[in-house]
Amino acid sequence: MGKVASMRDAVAALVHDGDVVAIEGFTHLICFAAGHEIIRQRKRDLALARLTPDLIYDQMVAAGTARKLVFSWLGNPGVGGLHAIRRRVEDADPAPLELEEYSHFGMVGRYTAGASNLPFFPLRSYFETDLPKVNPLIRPVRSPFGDETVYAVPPLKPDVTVVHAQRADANGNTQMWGLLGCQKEAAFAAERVIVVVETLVDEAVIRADPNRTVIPGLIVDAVVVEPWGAHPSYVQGAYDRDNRFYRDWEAISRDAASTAAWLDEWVYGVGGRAEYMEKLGTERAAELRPSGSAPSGSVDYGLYE
Amino acid sequence: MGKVASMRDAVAALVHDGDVVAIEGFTHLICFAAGHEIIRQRKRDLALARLTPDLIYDQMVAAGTARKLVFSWLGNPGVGGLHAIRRRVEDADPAPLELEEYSHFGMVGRYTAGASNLPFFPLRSYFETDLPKVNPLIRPVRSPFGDETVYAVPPLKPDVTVVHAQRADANGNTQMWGLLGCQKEAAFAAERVIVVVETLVDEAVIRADPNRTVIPGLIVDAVVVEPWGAHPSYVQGAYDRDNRFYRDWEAISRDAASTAAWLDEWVYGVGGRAEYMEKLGTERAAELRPSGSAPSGSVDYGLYE
Amino acid sequence: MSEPRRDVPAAGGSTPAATGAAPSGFTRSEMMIVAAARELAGQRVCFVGVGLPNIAVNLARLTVAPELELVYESGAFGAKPARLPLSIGDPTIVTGATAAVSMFELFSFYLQGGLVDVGFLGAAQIDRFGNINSTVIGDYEHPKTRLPGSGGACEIAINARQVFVIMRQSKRSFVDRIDFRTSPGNLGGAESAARTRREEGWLGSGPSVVVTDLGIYHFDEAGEMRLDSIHPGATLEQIRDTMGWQPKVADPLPTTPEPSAEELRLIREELDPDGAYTK
Amino acid sequence: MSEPRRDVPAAGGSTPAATGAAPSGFTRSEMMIVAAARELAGQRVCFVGVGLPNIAVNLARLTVAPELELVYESGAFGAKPARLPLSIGDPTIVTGATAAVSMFELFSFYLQGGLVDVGFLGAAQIDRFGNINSTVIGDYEHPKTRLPGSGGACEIAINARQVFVIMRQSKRSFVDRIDFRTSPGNLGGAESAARTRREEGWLGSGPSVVVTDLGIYHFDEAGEMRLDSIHPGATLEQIRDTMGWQPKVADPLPTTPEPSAEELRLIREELDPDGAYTK
Repeated sequence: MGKVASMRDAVAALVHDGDVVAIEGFTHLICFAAGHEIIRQRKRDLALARLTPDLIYDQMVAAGTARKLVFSWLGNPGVGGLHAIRRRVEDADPAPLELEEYSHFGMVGRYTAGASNLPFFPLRSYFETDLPKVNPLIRPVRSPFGDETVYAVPPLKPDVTVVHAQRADANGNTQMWGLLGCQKEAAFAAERVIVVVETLVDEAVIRADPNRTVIPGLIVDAVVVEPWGAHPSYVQGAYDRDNRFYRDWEAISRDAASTAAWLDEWVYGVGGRAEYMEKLGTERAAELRPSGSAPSGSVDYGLYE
Repeated sequence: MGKVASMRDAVAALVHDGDVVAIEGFTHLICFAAGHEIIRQRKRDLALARLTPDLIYDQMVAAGTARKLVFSWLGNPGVGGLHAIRRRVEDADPAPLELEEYSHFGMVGRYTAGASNLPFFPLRSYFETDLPKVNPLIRPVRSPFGDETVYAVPPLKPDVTVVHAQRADANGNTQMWGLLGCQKEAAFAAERVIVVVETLVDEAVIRADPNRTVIPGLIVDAVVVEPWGAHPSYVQGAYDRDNRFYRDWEAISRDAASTAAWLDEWVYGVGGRAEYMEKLGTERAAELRPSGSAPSGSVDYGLYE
Repeated sequence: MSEPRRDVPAAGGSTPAATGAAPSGFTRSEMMIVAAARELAGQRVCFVGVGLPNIAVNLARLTVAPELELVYESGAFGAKPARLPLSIGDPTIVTGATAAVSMFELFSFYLQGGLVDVGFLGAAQIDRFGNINSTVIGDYEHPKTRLPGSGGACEIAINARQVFVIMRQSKRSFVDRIDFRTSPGNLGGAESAARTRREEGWLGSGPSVVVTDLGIYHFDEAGEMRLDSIHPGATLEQIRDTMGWQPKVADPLPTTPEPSAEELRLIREELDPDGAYTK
Repeated sequence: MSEPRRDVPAAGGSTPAATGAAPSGFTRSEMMIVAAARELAGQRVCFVGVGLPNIAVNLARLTVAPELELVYESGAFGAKPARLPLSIGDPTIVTGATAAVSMFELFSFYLQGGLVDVGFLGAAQIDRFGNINSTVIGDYEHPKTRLPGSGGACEIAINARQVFVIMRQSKRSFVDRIDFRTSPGNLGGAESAARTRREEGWLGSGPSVVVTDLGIYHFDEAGEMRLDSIHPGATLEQIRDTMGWQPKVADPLPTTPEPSAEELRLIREELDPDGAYTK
């Protein structure tokens, strides 16, 4: 079965204490299942990289897996804050948390430089802001053409990048659709790549549409088949964002004890994603299904024999 | 009909003497039809940019449209040379031709910088080669992180970029599949964009598969519907490369007189692409059709109402 | 994400001035949306998060700016949402869009490439020159309140041709001096800002309008916010009580025309039928 | 494009030494392909143009290197061509491939990102240190012959982990001093090349093998080409007559094992049934 592995085995083999870990996905395809397995395996001292830490990093920080965040926007979008993270940042409760902060484009540029083996990525941002003052890794670079100076960010090369997707084959050739975020860049930048998919497909499905492939098996170390692995975020065409959970988290996470209780029940208390979904209930899952299908239609690559 | 125009009108309105023109497409989707119309309209003093000038720029140079080439590989791939260009470069016959020369990645970087409004694009190439010695626009740039020096190329912002594609809607939202080259970057970098398609489709076809869109209508000035507009290059799924013509060009182009005769017959002698294809004959066209279809299959974006 | 977190009901209590309906049967949020939508007349491409800016932009498309095109910060372009998007990455903005692109493409080619006419920013703090803080309250290393941070805001401020700010007024948010400059506005004044933008190669010309629950501000020749219109029902006293500096005030000071019946109908029946953002 | 133009029949006449069949019923081109394929044992990812390298790589997949993965310079990855591709961008390499990517992605993430183990280069001129010219014969500004130029060759030479060169020998092409350095090899020698690569952050360790119609060369400790194997039927005299310098020769000098019946069958029946490249 090529690179197919269980989530437990993939995380045990590929995520190590102290690693720089990126579970990417901009609002879409956020792999909560991998985050929860990292919590269950009590990984420690991780540096967590993500544009938007979102609930998954709030949970991972609450569970004590992280020493550091590398990020650009820290919040529960449309709802409120990330309170476990805020407690550590504002009150060092229960311990300080190191922050390394960029803008969205800065993070995208960092992954791109990492993926491209470039020593830096130039961008027109940060002018006259306080960000370079608090992050010494945002530095001016002078163009060799004319007099212009722009800013540069350094490459970000995660030890592990986790990508959730609609489908992959057993060799890790991965296709996704909908919002693409910067998963491609984060995966190419990484030392090791875990792909988590809703569906394992035959290689022929991938080969039928080579332009749909976002990540080649060449850079993938493990393929984990974990339906609903992105809940409460979503998978285009498969299920909707569970906005109720995003709202609920605001109350749960405002208090350290209720956060811990939630982790006990929903992370430590289940063996994996299948059990988590059983606990969530089929009714709630059914509500998250799209109301109908919206087919892309097929294009013709043509046979050239 | 939105931006739909005839090739004649699009070229007349959007291509001006002295322009920097990019007709892009790496081996695939090379818009010969636009090049021929530029020849027919006797545009002059163009700077022609393309990674691989290919036969189309050899023809445009032979016809006297160009003062300059900006390129990275000058040949008839697998066959031989581009003789009209070589005559001008080696013998200034009938006039010199300015060359501005990069590598493939340098050209891609130039378009990317142009599309991104960056003053330069850094890349790990050109070390210890003679290219920076003969092109002062390839310059070292020092990384602000560590001591490393890499090379940089300046942005390339064509006045006009021409892109051939399988399909677009009347607003210019353009989808292509197969080899993608650097058409996206060249289009975003350009002041004006002409999209030439095999098929004009309803907006609903585009909207069914938003990830397939390579060029948004936002940056497109004209949509020209010109089936077979890429012949003798090819369109994935629609027709094959006409390798016979690529081989024939070697003999035609070795001599200035036979080149001129060819232009008279196949470019000046026809009103446009439809007439050109009539002249080519339905039998030859039929031979270039794929031997069968290879459907991509459809994916589901899901209805979210 | 550029959406102003404070515009969302769940994000915490409203400021005092924002509470309650304006006089004539519309809410302050509705007035704010209508005022922002009208400011979009003649604009073409908006870079937008969800929430109030999304509703304002869609109202503008249906009224004063039918040609408006939306670039969502999550990478959707030309969206035709079948329902009101609940987050910036709602799948409903992707299904049926004309394009869905990567963040690299979005930030490199659309935003930095100069295709965006108007960017929207919210703020935790804004000063008279339109400089914005969305990073921290207090000291950066030891913040009193840790806010979301820039997201795309700082590059929007620099590369969108102009910036619209939508936020409610309060002494906490309209301040004499912001604690952290996340997104540059007119810096210390129009002249130095223009010079800096030119020298540093910004595409943007900075903030052009601030729409609040009480009025509409533009920026004068000095680059400073000036109250150019006051919403019906609001008073100059309320304005001054909810700002950390004495604002410049246009003379004469017009009252913002009330939302029309059609504008209200569009908001209530089509754009936000559940009142999620406009209550 | 990295394909060696001179390997293609239509590109002009063969050099004298390359003419005619080798003794035992196989052509010099076939010997060259087989020798190159065998050199690929143990390699994983090849960056490849069409023509001879394409056939050599595919022969290697069917024999010594079943795990070999092909990255085509045109952006196709994991191709399963239904016919012999006639150009580097033949549609048959796209239909059924596992990925088709943009040039940006190909050059940034695959090549410069360090995923390519072996890059193939052809050359108009090569010197004893494996430095390559594919740009001009004569002076750059006033060339005697204008050649294609770099294409991707200079970045392949720098970023592929190692470089294989396949070309026919002649006095015109194996020269003491190349007219233009398009792709760096071992510069002036192994020691300085290693230092330069380290200091400049190259991923590649330079050329590792040159396979010609007469023999196989590797690079010795000094970074200089050394004849390590001579093809059956070729003589040292022929070798020396087709090089612009006196080559180092391994002692003892083995003869390249002849193509096996199976290797010849694969070439003739599966990889190049029309003999387009191997006549």
